Amino acid sequence: METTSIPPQVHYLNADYGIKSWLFTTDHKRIALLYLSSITMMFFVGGAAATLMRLELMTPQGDLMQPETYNKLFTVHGIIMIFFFLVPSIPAVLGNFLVPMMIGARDLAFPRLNLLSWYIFTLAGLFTLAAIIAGGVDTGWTFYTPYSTAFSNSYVILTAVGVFIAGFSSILTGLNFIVTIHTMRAPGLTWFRLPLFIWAHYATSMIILLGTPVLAIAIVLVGLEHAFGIGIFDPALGGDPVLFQHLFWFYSHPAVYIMILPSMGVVSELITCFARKRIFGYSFIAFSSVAIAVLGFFVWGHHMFVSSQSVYAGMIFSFLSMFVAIPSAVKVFNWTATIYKGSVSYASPMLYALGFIGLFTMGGLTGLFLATLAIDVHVHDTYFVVAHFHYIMVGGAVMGYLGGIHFWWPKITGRLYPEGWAKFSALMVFVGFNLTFFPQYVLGYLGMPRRYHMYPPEFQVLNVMSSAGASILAVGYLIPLVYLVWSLRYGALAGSNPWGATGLEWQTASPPPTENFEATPVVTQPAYAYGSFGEDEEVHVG
Amino acid sequence: MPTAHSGKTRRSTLAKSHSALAHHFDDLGQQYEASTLGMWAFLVTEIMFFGGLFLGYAVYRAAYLEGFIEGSQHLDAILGALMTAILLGSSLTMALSVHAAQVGHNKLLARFLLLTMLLGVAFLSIKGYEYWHKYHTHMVPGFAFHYDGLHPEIVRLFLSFYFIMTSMHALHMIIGLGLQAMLVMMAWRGRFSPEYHTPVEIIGLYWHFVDIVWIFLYPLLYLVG
Amino acid sequence: MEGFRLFPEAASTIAGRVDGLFGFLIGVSLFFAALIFALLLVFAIRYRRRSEDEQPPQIARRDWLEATWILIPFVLVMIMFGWGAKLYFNMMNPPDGALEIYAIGKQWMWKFQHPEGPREINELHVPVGHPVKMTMTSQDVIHSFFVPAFRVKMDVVPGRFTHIWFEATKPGVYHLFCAEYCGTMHAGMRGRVIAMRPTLYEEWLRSHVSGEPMASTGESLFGRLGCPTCHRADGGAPSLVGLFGTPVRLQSGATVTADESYLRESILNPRAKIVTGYQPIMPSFQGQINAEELTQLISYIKSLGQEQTNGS
Amino acid sequence: MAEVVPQRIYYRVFAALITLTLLTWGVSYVHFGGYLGIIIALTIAIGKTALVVLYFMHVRYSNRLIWVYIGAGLFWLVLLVGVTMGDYISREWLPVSVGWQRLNVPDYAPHPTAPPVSEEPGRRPATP
Repeated sequence: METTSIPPQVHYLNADYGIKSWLFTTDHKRIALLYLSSITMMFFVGGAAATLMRLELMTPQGDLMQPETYNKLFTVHGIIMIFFFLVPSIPAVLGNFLVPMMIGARDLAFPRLNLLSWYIFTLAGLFTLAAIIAGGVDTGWTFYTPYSTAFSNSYVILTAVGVFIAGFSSILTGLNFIVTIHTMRAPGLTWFRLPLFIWAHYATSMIILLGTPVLAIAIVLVGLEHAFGIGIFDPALGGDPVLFQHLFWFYSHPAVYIMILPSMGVVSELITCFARKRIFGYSFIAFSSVAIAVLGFFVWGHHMFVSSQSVYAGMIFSFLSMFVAIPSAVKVFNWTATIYKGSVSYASPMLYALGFIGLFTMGGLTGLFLATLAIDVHVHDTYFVVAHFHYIMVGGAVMGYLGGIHFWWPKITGRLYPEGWAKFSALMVFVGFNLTFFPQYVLGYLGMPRRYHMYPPEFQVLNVMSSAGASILAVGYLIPLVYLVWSLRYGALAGSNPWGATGLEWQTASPPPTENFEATPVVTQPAYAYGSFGEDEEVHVG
Repeated sequence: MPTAHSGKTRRSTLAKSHSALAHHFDDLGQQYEASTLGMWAFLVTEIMFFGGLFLGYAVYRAAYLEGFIEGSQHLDAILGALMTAILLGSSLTMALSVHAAQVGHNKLLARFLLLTMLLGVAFLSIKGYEYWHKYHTHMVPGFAFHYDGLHPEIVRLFLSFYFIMTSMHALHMIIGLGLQAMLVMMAWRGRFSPEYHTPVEIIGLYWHFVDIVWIFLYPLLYLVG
Repeated sequence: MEGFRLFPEAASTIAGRVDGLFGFLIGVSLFFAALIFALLLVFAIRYRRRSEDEQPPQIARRDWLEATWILIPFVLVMIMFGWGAKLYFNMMNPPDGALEIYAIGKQWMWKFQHPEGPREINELHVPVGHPVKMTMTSQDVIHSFFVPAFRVKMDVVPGRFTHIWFEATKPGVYHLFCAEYCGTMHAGMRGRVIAMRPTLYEEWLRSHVSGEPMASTGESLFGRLGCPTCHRADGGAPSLVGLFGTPVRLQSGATVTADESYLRESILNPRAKIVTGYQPIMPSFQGQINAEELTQLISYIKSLGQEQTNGS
Repeated sequence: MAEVVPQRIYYRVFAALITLTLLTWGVSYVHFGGYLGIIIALTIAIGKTALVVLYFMHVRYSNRLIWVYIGAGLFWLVLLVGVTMGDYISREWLPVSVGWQRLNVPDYAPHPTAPPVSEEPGRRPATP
């Protein structure tokens, strides 16, 4: 299995040269890199907006910028980070690169649709950036009506078009994954031999297919209402603004799981590799991904406990929201149990994975506060919510994304990155993150509402702490950008399997050839076949 | 579900060197299975897309039934029935197109496709007439809307739903017509055979779905009350 | 109100109960976070890789362990749900006889009106020790009425009335925030809730009755708009005396309760719900009256209901 | 490849669809009370859909995976519409108390629809 030969002369990166060979490629690996460059750019645009916001919040007075500038900044930050970074991040980059390789296929089922999805994504990004450059949009990423439809004077329609188009790109990616996983698995690769990364991506794709179209129609209605005043969300014309919230959260709550599930898939790969252990409770983790995807659609109303939604609907949504805790807890406990009696290496991807488990645990536990009705009434729309979802999305999804990028970087580029710098920046991210967002839990319970550019002076101490942490976090994100680019040219050659990992993607050269494998691999073992089982031999179904 | 659809072992007898076989598939059987599943997965997203509109409709219909009945009276139920019949007819000819492709009859396929397109255009023409009529009687919300009935606001809301739902449906039809035109070209060039006619089948699925949307739009918009 | 603190003041009857539930969740969270962190640390250090070709023993699964960490969280979250739901139901159900104050949110200020007449902007005076029920609506976008010290929050939605209630326990001045993003000066839509001892509150009310009670303002508006032409005995329109809170039979066969939302709809969009036996002849007052005048009219109609009750 | 369905089945399905269309149009002139009309119209539409899906779209002859996907689509559609309608239907269930009481209003009496209050109405402020 371990082939540490020199890289082959021809691989996907040097098989063809020139800008056209990239812009018209249908190779899933090249498309993954196109996505990587796009979303990295978007990440730093969104990050810049966050930096400016944290600067404004250093003082209680709104003294750095105009209120509308601040409102546009948090809107830009939300829209860019959610629709143009977090939703596509792991699926469109790592998923695109790895799903075919992990299942032993030569490409995704629809390579041209895959390229099309990147073009659609780019077009969507251009619309959104155009809206920002033209003067911005100030509705918040939630587009709540009737503010977005009848009151905002900013570029709502342009942004709505951007978000609408971005939805298609993610639908195409999800559809491609589903079909690929169903029809293109290598001989012998049964469902219960699949890596958990694949299960996570299958579950994610289900959410994308079922949820995104509902957001699309909600956004279309907002655009039409903004343009023609058709009245569907306008109380003055008989409409109900709260209906928009139902449509919006039907997608946007499951969207949180679009962001976190792939990251959980990555962590399952990292933990097993760096503990050199088979995953503990494979089928429990696999089914917990599906359970999260399905349950995720039953809980959207917990964003609406104080929206004038029916009290009874609130209770049912709270009840159902509680169930999401169970598959999440199952995952965390199984990962922890996997490390037990393992052979734990502290390579930088593992640091990210351990960081993920810790931060996700905190984010998940505070999610229970928000699902508990009476507490949500108090903390809804405060910094408590802001802290919670950053623990899930930044502490969770982004940590998983960075861990995955580091883990598969040798496979993607054929080069190793400087490990010392990687460990340092992982530590910076962890410390900076906690310093930024932990004070926001306290602020939230104290009652500081979100989306405030100025605030009562007694909140200043905690806000300054948060801004200080943000500066550390920013440095932690910039360092990898530098050394990863540096490693492209100066990094040591990686060899096909630098981590000693199992998984089909490690059985081919780094970087892989265009067709991924010399010959279609045949699978005879379960996933994560590190060592052999003794008395605890697990019987796999299928 | 475990091993049911890996496809590779079951289809090995099918053509492996057909010109329509993409490089990353093993055989045409696998390619067909992938395309069909892909289209069905896409249709699931379409269900949810129209589902959002149906939800909005349901909420307001439940709240303002009388206004919706009044609004519906401004639509011609007989014209609607005619449109339904035309669209069902186009679904029939589409199904017959798939049949022609399955038996390898490219000419017949092209003819049935053209007939399908003709019926589609007839449907859109009637729809266009309806829109034109509504425009002239100032019943398009957002475009000099003027109405003096009992429930002006609700009728306006109803007509908003009418226009959004039918225009989304018409947009899907226009896309379908474009895809069918492409199929006609391919059929003229003799590209389909009993072994390979996947595009005809999956575009057929799409067309039937558009038909189904109308099956619901007809009673919900034209026959309220 | 000044000064740094880590935990908010609790100044309503519900606040302590919310904090109790919060404490329970904090306890559960601390326990599990500490458990996970400790396990991760201990395992990562104790089982660190000592040589490159180390082969650890493999353990696939233990179903009793899985069952444990499914069941225990399940029981705990069900407790959270039940406890939270009970408290929430309580928060959403104003006790009978609560003091009723109207609130109108508009970009970017809060307007309050006490039924005796006093009006306030961005300040709300309430008595300590007596439940206060807020009846709220918005003139433009969605706002949210949020008093952290009372642990209550409710969105203020255009086109309908929403309610929240609280009972202050400590005299003092507390923050009032708009919690739902409402446009440019969202952060400036702040105010103060001033909880006063009842006697002081009575005094404050008396000294601020500059105008007339809300219902009287509503009555004169009622006359000015020409409503009494039809809404009188044998005037061709349904009588409004004793109407509030009673069931109304509609032409469509349905029955609705004549609450604030119904009255609001009947004034702004009179043809939406026609009372059985009457003609749809009432014109709409949409655009002729603002949200404030609307609450005054409703207040007047409500007072008509009361007079009748008192008389009977 | 999909099964080749005999053409006569297509013609029969088409005839059935046209019949159902005429039925739904005819039935719309009968005035049913309450929700019966919409239930009948939707039932007919669902029947027509079933015919199109099973025969024109060949689902009757398709593998189980396609059935699972269609089932998922329908389930999520029902979820979206059903749960949201559940909110709208139950909004009015909670009778928000209609109390209209002032401090120290001696002639206060509870409103007729308010639940009977056993003690004196409402809590009075404690004397300072």
